Amino acid sequence: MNEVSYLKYEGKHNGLAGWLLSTDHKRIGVMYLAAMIVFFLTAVVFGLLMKFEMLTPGRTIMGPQTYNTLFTLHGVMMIFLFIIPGLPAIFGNFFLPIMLGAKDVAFPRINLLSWYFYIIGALMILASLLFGGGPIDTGWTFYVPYSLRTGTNVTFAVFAAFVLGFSSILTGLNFITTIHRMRAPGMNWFRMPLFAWGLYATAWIQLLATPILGITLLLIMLERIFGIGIFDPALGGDPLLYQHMFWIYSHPAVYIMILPAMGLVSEIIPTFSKKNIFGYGPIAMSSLAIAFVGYLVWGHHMFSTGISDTSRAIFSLLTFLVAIPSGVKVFNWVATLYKGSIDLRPPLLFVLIFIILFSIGGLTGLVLGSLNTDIHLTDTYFVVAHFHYVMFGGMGTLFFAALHYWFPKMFGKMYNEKIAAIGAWTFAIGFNVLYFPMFILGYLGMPRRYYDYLPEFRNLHVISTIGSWIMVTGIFIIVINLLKGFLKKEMITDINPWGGTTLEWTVPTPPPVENFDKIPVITRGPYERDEHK
Amino acid sequence: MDNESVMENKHTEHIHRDDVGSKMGMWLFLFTELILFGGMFILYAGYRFMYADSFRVAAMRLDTVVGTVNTILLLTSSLTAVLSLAAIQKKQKLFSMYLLVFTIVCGGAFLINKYFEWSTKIHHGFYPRGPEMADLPDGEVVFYGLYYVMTGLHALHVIVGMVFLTFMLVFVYKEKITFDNSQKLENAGLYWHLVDIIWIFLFPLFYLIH
Amino acid sequence: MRPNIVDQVDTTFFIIAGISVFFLLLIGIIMVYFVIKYNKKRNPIPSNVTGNTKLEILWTVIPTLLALGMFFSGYAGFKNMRNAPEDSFTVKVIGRMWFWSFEYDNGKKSDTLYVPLSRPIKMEITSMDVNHSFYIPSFREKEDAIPGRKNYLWFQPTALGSYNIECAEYCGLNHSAMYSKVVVMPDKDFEKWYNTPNPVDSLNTQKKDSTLINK
Amino acid sequence: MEKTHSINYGTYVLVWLGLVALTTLTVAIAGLNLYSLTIIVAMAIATTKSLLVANYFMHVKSDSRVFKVFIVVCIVIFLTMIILTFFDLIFRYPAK
Repeated sequence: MNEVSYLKYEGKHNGLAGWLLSTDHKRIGVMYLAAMIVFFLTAVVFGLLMKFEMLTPGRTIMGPQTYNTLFTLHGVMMIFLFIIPGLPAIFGNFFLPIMLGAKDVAFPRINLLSWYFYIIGALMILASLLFGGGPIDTGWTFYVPYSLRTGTNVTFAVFAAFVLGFSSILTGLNFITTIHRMRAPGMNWFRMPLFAWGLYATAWIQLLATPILGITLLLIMLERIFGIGIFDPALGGDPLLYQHMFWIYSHPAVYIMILPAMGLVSEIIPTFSKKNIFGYGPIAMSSLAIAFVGYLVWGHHMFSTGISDTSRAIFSLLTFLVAIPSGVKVFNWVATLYKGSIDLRPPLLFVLIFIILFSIGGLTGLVLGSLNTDIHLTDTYFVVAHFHYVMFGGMGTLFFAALHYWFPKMFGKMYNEKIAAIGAWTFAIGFNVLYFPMFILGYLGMPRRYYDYLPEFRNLHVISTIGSWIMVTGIFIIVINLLKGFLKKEMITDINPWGGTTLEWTVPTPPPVENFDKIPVITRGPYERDEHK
Repeated sequence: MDNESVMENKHTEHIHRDDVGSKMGMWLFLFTELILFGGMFILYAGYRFMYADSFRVAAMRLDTVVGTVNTILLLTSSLTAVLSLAAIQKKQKLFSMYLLVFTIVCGGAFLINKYFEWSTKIHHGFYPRGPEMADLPDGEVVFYGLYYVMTGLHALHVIVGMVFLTFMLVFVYKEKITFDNSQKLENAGLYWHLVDIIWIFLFPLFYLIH
Repeated sequence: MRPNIVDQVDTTFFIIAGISVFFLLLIGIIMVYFVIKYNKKRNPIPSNVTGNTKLEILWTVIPTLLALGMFFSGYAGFKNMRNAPEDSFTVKVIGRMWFWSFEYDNGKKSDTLYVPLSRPIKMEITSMDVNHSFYIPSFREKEDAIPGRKNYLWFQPTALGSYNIECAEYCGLNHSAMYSKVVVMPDKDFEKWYNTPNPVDSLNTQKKDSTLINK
Repeated sequence: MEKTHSINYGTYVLVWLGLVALTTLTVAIAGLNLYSLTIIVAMAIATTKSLLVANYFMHVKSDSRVFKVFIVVCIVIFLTMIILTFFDLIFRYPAK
């Protein structure tokens, strides 16, 4: 009765409607994937154009207004449409219920609603380009008072981000309830896969931080329409309070991006080293610790804005403390490799690339957390390099890792592993050529969001631009390779191609509509193997 | 969604109602509402700290009587909302419906009060970019900005709550909500109480601080 | 002797960068070593190592201590950055879209920052329209210009010459063209400049004022 | 175990009476001139009122522990936001 795969299932609606109206968490996950790849690649193209503009000082291919619009859209689309929702919405939706031994999430219809909010928000961002005062040029931070003064279509774009916030909140709400209520019998909290722990910590941030962004964006709209004076300094508002509100959300948002990614690393390394994770408890707990401490450090985005010296010192101290649980995770991952039987397949390769890129990103974060060095480096290319290492090197690389890890399970097809490895190496090399020079540029005093630059920075910019071409070639190879795998005729039926130990590797490939014929009873930890018993 | 009902029919034996899960979802949603208003409270606290004197002066112009009446209205409606849940659990369907109607009417009365309060203020020129505002010090402009946004957002929640409760009324009538299946009504009640709690804080902050 | 802010920033930077490079190499080398040593061909049967409390404590405590050390290094330098000496020479700087203007205590205005070599300079920073950020990379100093607020920073010129002033907070169309210069002059030359009324610069500035100011 | 809420009308009415009494009290106290104490007293009374509503009307008192933990987490995070914001506001270099 439960033999039809979720891809083939035909209910009341068939064809496209069968997807668009489906409340199956797997189909929703795939719909997120399809949408996000489109937005991700669009934003990559924007980034590529920006890098091309930076090839020479002065005008290369576009004017300053176009450039300002491009970096705003690149930021808004990457952050709100890709890295924040990416891993939870695609892989969390698809695999969380299966990993917990459940048939679906707690609120399947809300789950579908959340996808629609996402799509509506995304389409609104695209629509904001076409009417009103034109595409926004405020940067993704929408800082007041510039966002109140500019004639571009801020009101509409901000409303789009508000709608996307709803999508994020509903996903978080769904995951928390699912994890609390729908774990299979015997799966206590410490038998839960670490990916689920990552999603759980993330879901709490989505839930308790996103509303702050919601209200802040709402106030920008009201300020622009009615002039309520809450943020407008001409009417008595305080631009610094805006920045507080913005970063109260946006700093924890960094952890929305990275926590599921970290959970994923803790899945992939045990699978490919054929052994249990090293330090399950510390990794699980550090997820919660990071989620909580993430609320305490937003002020480090404001060290040079004129907030009080006392608060700068407090935020700096707290920032150094948040580095520690991340460090603990990295050490545990490396230790998991110890005495394993390591099979360096593409997903593991991506994870190892992640560990290096993320470490560079995290460690350069220390320089930015330190007070006197941050005063010099903030708002320069150093910051740009830092957060690209953390976010793109972190979440972005793991997005590829997740795709390669779960691709056979999701679609019942296989990609070419050799080409995947070539793509991964090209990506990694290009990434470093692109972003590493930015650290030096920043240290030399090249401010970010600059359309034009002094001639002495030229060489480093040229290297960086060439890096962008290499990196995009890597992404191109990866995407085409996966696409070719997806379009292949022959299906694989191997339930467990990598030798994973979590529940998704016990269901058929691709998973049937209801995931499990019989809800499994869990008697051991997520990464325990028979051969060790 | 039709698709789901098909699926549900297919495996009714697996899907059992999870009232605690449903309540948990509602509470999680309430937290987002709390933090949404929480953001406004942070701003209120910040500006009150910066403009303590202006806030006092501006608050004097708000009508304490209207505020108090509205507080009592909401508290009473909260009582009747919880009573209607208790009534349905005691299988007193009709009584439960009367209580729900009373709750919705209280919400309506609150809104009417609010309407007159706002229109008086607007009539006197106290609104963003209004004629009186140009001469006010910065602090008072911000006070009125906060006043309109926070009470407006709250009023919006009252309206949403009333819509929720109206649906519940229909559900009770159609016996979709019964003595042993009352989680929906409890969830709507939770929302309504939250709206009440937010008002409990808005009331002293705007009407009683002079 | 006044603290040298440039040296302090660079010292903190290289201390933290050094520790970071060490950890990066440590992680990278160990990782690659494990991947080679415990490759499935060399080590077909994995051992089941699931944790080690001593190690967990070790790699929590050592980074914590290091992090605290980094914090204090940064904080010590920062305190000096914020304590402008009593005898500082004060200059007001106003950011506008998209240029800087400087006002001296005697009412002199300029669009280039002229300062004497021997005195610490305290900049009082504000903005007339949107956020800007007053940034002198060579002095490792930066502070935002926020409308309606007065921020400050100070620096001690150490050598004659002229240095770039940049805007580091995005402020719209010509953000990347919002440059000026600090010109550090010998004290005598500065005195002469300071006491000459109506230099060409100030005429320029005033003209721009009247056309671009908001209200 | 999920249906342990007391479904006793009397308790609810008593709580409501308490809430109305507290409202009267807070309005009365606001009439006195207590200066900086006004806000503290008003907030204390408001907190008491919301505890009553949450515990009795929203049944938190009889709910399972996980809900209480959730609420505490939510409030702690909110307070953190306020407190850290105020570390800036209180010590900020004065505006002009």
